[in-house]
Parts: sequence; C-alpha cells; structure tokens
Amino acid sequence: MPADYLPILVMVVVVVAFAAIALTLSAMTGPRRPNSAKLAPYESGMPPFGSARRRFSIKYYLTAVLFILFDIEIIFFYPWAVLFRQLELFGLIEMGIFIFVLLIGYVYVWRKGGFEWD
Amino acid sequence: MDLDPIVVTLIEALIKTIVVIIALLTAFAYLTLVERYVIAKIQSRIGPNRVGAIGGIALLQPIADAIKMIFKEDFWPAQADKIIYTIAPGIAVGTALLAWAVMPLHPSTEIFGYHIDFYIADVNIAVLYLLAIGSLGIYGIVLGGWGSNNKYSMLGALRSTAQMISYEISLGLALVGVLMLSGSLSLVDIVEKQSFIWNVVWQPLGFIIYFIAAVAEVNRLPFDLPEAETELVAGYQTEYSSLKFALFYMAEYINMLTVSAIASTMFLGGYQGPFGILPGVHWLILKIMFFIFVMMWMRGTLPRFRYDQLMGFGWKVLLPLALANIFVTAIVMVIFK
Amino acid sequence: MELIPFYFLAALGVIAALGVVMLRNPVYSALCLAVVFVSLAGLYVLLSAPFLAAAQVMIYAGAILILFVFVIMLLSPGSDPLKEELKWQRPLAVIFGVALVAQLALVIALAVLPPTRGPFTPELIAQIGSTQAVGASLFTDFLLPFEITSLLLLVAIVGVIVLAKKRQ
Amino acid sequence: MMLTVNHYIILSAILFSIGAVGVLMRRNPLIMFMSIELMLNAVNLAFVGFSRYLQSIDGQVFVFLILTVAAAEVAVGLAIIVALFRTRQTVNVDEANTLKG
Repeated sequence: MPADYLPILVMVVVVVAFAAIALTLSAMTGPRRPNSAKLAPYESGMPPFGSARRRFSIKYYLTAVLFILFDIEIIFFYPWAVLFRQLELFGLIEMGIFIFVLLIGYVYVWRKGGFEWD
Repeated sequence: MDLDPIVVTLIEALIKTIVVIIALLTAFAYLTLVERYVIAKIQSRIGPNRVGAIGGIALLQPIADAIKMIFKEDFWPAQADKIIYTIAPGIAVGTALLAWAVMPLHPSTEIFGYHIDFYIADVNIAVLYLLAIGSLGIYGIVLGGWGSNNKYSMLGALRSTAQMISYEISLGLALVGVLMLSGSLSLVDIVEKQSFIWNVVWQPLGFIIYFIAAVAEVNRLPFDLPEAETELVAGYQTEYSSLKFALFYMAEYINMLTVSAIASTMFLGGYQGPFGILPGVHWLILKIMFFIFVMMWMRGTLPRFRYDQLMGFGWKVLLPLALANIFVTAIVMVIFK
Repeated sequence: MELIPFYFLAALGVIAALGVVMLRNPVYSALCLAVVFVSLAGLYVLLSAPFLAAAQVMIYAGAILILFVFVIMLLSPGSDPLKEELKWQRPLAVIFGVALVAQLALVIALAVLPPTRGPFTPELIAQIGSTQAVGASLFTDFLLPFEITSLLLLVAIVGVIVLAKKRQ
Repeated sequence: MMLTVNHYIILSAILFSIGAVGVLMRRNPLIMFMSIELMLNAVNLAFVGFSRYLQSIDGQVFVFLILTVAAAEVAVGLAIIVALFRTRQTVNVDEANTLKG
C-alpha cells in the first residue's frame, strides 16, 4: 500500500533538511579569507596547468555500459528469486536460457579484452 | 484525544527518523575515534590521548573534531562549479542516511500498551530499495569530483565510480541466494525467518562475495584506490574543506555501518540471537561491530590492489562466482524440495 | 489524501523536465533528469507499483543516467553554442509543442475508457507483493518477451564493444 | 476531489510534450537523447496509470520490459555519439549532416 511508504517520505524530508542545514552552517561559520592561491586547484604545490575537464579514457565509459547491461540482469533476478519456490524446475530452465545468452556476450567481451585495464 | 491515524504515522515516523539519524551521527563520531585506536594498536603506536582522556581513552576527541570542522574556512575554488560543488556532499550523506529507513533494528514490542515497531518502514521491496539508494549515492562522488574542477578530484571520482558500479553487480547478485531461501524482499520477513538458522549456513559463498563487494563499495582498503594518497592526494575530496569535507567523511562511515547492517540482517540473522537467545538490538550492534572491526583490521594489515587487478577481480572472479552461487542454490533447491 | 503527494511529485517532475530541455549545461540537464526519474518513482509508489519504482531508480537514475554523465564528461562539450544555424527552428519547436499538448488534451477529453476491471486491485497487489505480482506474470505469460530481452542485451553488448573498440 | 487516472494521463502528456520540444529545440545530441528518455518515461507513466485503472498487471510488465529496452538503446545510442565525436570532434548534430563515415 502507498501508505507504507509514508515514513520513507518523512525521512526524505528530514534528511534533505539535515543536509541543507549542514551546508548552510558550513557556509556561515568559519573565517572567509580567500586569496588566489587558495582558490586555485590543488596540484601538490605545482602551478596548475590546463583544465581538469579534459577527456578521459574510453575504458571508464565501457565499464559503465557493461554495468548497465548487467544491472538489468540483477533486476530480472530479483522477482525470479522471490518466486523461485513456485517456479521450481521451470524457473531454473527459463533463467538458465536467459543467462546462457548473456554469458555469450560476457565471454565475447572477455575475449575482446573488455575487462582489461592497461 | 483522538488523532487521525495518518497524523499518528507521521509523528511516529518523524520521531524514529530523528532518533536513527542522531544514533548514526554519534556512531560515526565514535567510529573515527575507535578506528584511530585500532589502527594505532595494530601499528604498535599510541592513538589520540589528549582531549578529556579517561584511562587513555579520549572520549571528548570526536566533539573536539566536530567543533574544529565547523569553524574551519569553507571556500569555493575559483574554477569550481559552485552549485554542483556545494550539493555533492549533501547528496552523499543524504543517500547514506536514507538506507536506514528500511533496516529492522529490534523485534516489535508492546511498551505501556502501545505497539512499537523498531523500523522506520517495512516495505516489501526493501532489498531493492537499498540497492536503488546505494546506486544514487554514486552521484555524490561523481558530482563532487566533477564540480571541484581539479585533476585529482576528477580522476578519483572516475575511478571511484567505475569501481563502485563494477562491484555493485556482484553485490546485488550475492543477495539473490538469500532471497530464494526467504521468498521475500522485506527485511523484516528475512530476519524473522532466520530465528532458527542463520542464512550464512546455507549461503556461505554468497556471504563472502557480499562482504568483499561491500568493502569495495565503501572504498575501504584494500579497495581504496579512489583516494590512494600516494597517487591522488585525497581523490574526489581533495578540494573540500570544513563541514562539506566532514559530510563526505560522514557518508563514508555511515555507508560502512550500512553495509555491515545489511550483511548482519541478510546473512547473520539481524537482531536474532544465536539459537533464539534474547533477540534484540544489542545483537545487531554486536554483529555490526564485528564487521567494522574486520574492516579496520584489513585496513591495518592489507596492501592496496593495483587498479587493473581491482577491476579484473570484480568482473572476472566475483561476477562468475556470484552467478555460479545462484545456480548451485537453484539446483539444490530443485533437487531437495 | 493522495492528492497532496501527487501534486507535489507532479510539480517537481514538470519543473525538472523543463530544466532538462532549457538548461545550457548538460550536467545540469542530467541532474534535472535524475529528479524527474525520482519523482516518477514516487508516482509509481502512489500507483501501487513499488517494484517498478525501485527498478526505475536503479536502472534509470542509477545506471542509464550515470552513463550519460560519463559521456558528458568524456566529451566535455561545455555549453551549447548560442549561435543558431536555423533561426526558425526554436520558435517552431515551441509552436509544435503547444499544438501537441492541445491535441493530447483533446484526445484525453474525448476518450471513453473501457470499464474492464481485472483482478489486480491495489489491495491484492499489496497482499501478494508487487515484485511477486510482476514476476508471476513476467515468467509465465510474458515468457517469450523475457527470453528475447536477453538476445537484445546480447546484441547491445556486442554492438557497444564493436563501436567503442574501433581503431585502437 | 479524487485522484483519477486522468491526473496521471495529463501529467504524462505534459512530460511527453516537454520531451518532444526538447528534441526539436536543442542541438546537443546528449540533451536530445535525454529528452527522448523523458518522452519514454512519460509513456511509462501512462502505462502504469492505465494498469492501475484497468486493474491489470500487464501495464507494469510492459514498463519493466521497456526499462530493459531503454537500457540497451542508451548503451548503443551513446556509443554512436561517442564514435561520431571521435570522427568529427564535435557534438553539434547540425554538423553531422553528411552520411560519410
């Protein structure tokens, strides 16, 4: 029932308020003595060069894509798991086929070096 | 005086929420102290012993730390994206706290004829709720790193995100075995069904996979590459100061408590005592303390992974093991039922 | 009583949706989209579909949008150029949008909804659990779409590897 | 006033239109893609709304399958945008107007 989720909504409101108060308090207390050296990006004492928003390795992107595709697998596993006592052998076979097809993709990614970081 | 039942629910939820948040913040404050002691002992040196020391234990140290943090200068780096830089720590700590909305802490009891449930909400998707909130927590780190506009922060955030999403899959799959046994996604149901035998007996592999993946999720040693001091200064936190830094720190420790509580609830019977002896919140706290101690011990003794080893381990070892665990559980359940 | 959370979530969703299409910085757009996803998840809870709400946050906000953020950072395109090559495009898009709203409103106003009522009342869903209800249907009535989904995911995995690993 | 299916359908129509305008108005393929996701979500909301009204679980199962299709679509779509960017060094769709590789 939606009413069961009301306490979670209450907690969301309290937590948002807590974060907002903490961030405001942080901005209000303490000294304010900015200078250009302090506001420059920290690069271990070296003079900073270039912007940090540069392009990074495609590997991170590939990891995120693989994550999405396997996250879908999790979301299919959960309803299957809670129903497993009813589905029994039938459930095992249908999930077996589903995972088998995905495993082909997994092996393909492995063979193509998709899990290697160099 | 008769109150509308919805108003009663709201007031009850508000009180519970505030109690839980205060308890978590206190636990966070003292965990930082305990951690410094444990690491000091492991490395055979003296920990903090100055502020309000009683028998060498500085009980006032966390309060001193907090006051110091509040009165530190809070600044916005010149090139930072002001809005995103500011809200990122809020997102991190908010999602960390919200996970506790579904955690059952103690069996329901009657106190002065008034029925009290020791959880904020009992919903029948609790396990999925935890995963969903956990995946939102990634935003705090990725936005913090991007918003700072610092090379260390950016790299730390990227590494952290890639690591967390990689291990999140094994984390989610490790819990599937428990769900197959209990047939429910409600944490209250899952705990109640363990009054006789804990799930870890049937799911030892699932338990180990969960614990390893959880340590990686909270970026603790040996998986703390996102903030490997020798390479990345402090990772995504590099540019942060004052309370904003404290909020990130808080999120990290609360996440440690959360994954320990989930491990206790899903595998070790939550608030259930062994063989049903005196179930209660003290059992849950003991179990959480146990996991926290193991994590501190690992920090004190283990060296750090290399990044390629870390990602390879998650994708090539843990993921297939978690899948194998599910199918072995399924086959055993089909044969013996 | 359900109207208060509905209007709150609906307003949040619409404001955030406007943010997605109006803001110049793609990271802000992505953040607004996350708010839309979460507010829709809240609406799903109101509609007795909490399983979908959790799946929505996990897949859309926790996975798909993280990928968007990654790509924004990967390409670091900055803000949109202010210069428009096709000057008439923007006003025309707004006119089209208004026309679309008018048309949809007309259709909704004229529509006669069928009175068919299935067995799945909110009470029944709460009793058997929304995850179990969706799962029971998915793993029996929708068995074929379920298995075909795995093929779709396989094609996506192969496609991504081919596209991303090109010329290395 | 009661909360009816019409509330959800109207909200869904509004979100869908905002998404459609976004696709037509913006030149950044990433934001256009996000607008498409917005339209997809608006349709999902209509599905769940009707599922509740008709008291049938089918609408929810559809949305669940749409989630997976959307994930596959985003994975491949963004891979194409990344590939486009690598060949052309731009993310403005107006400059991707020739079908040469």
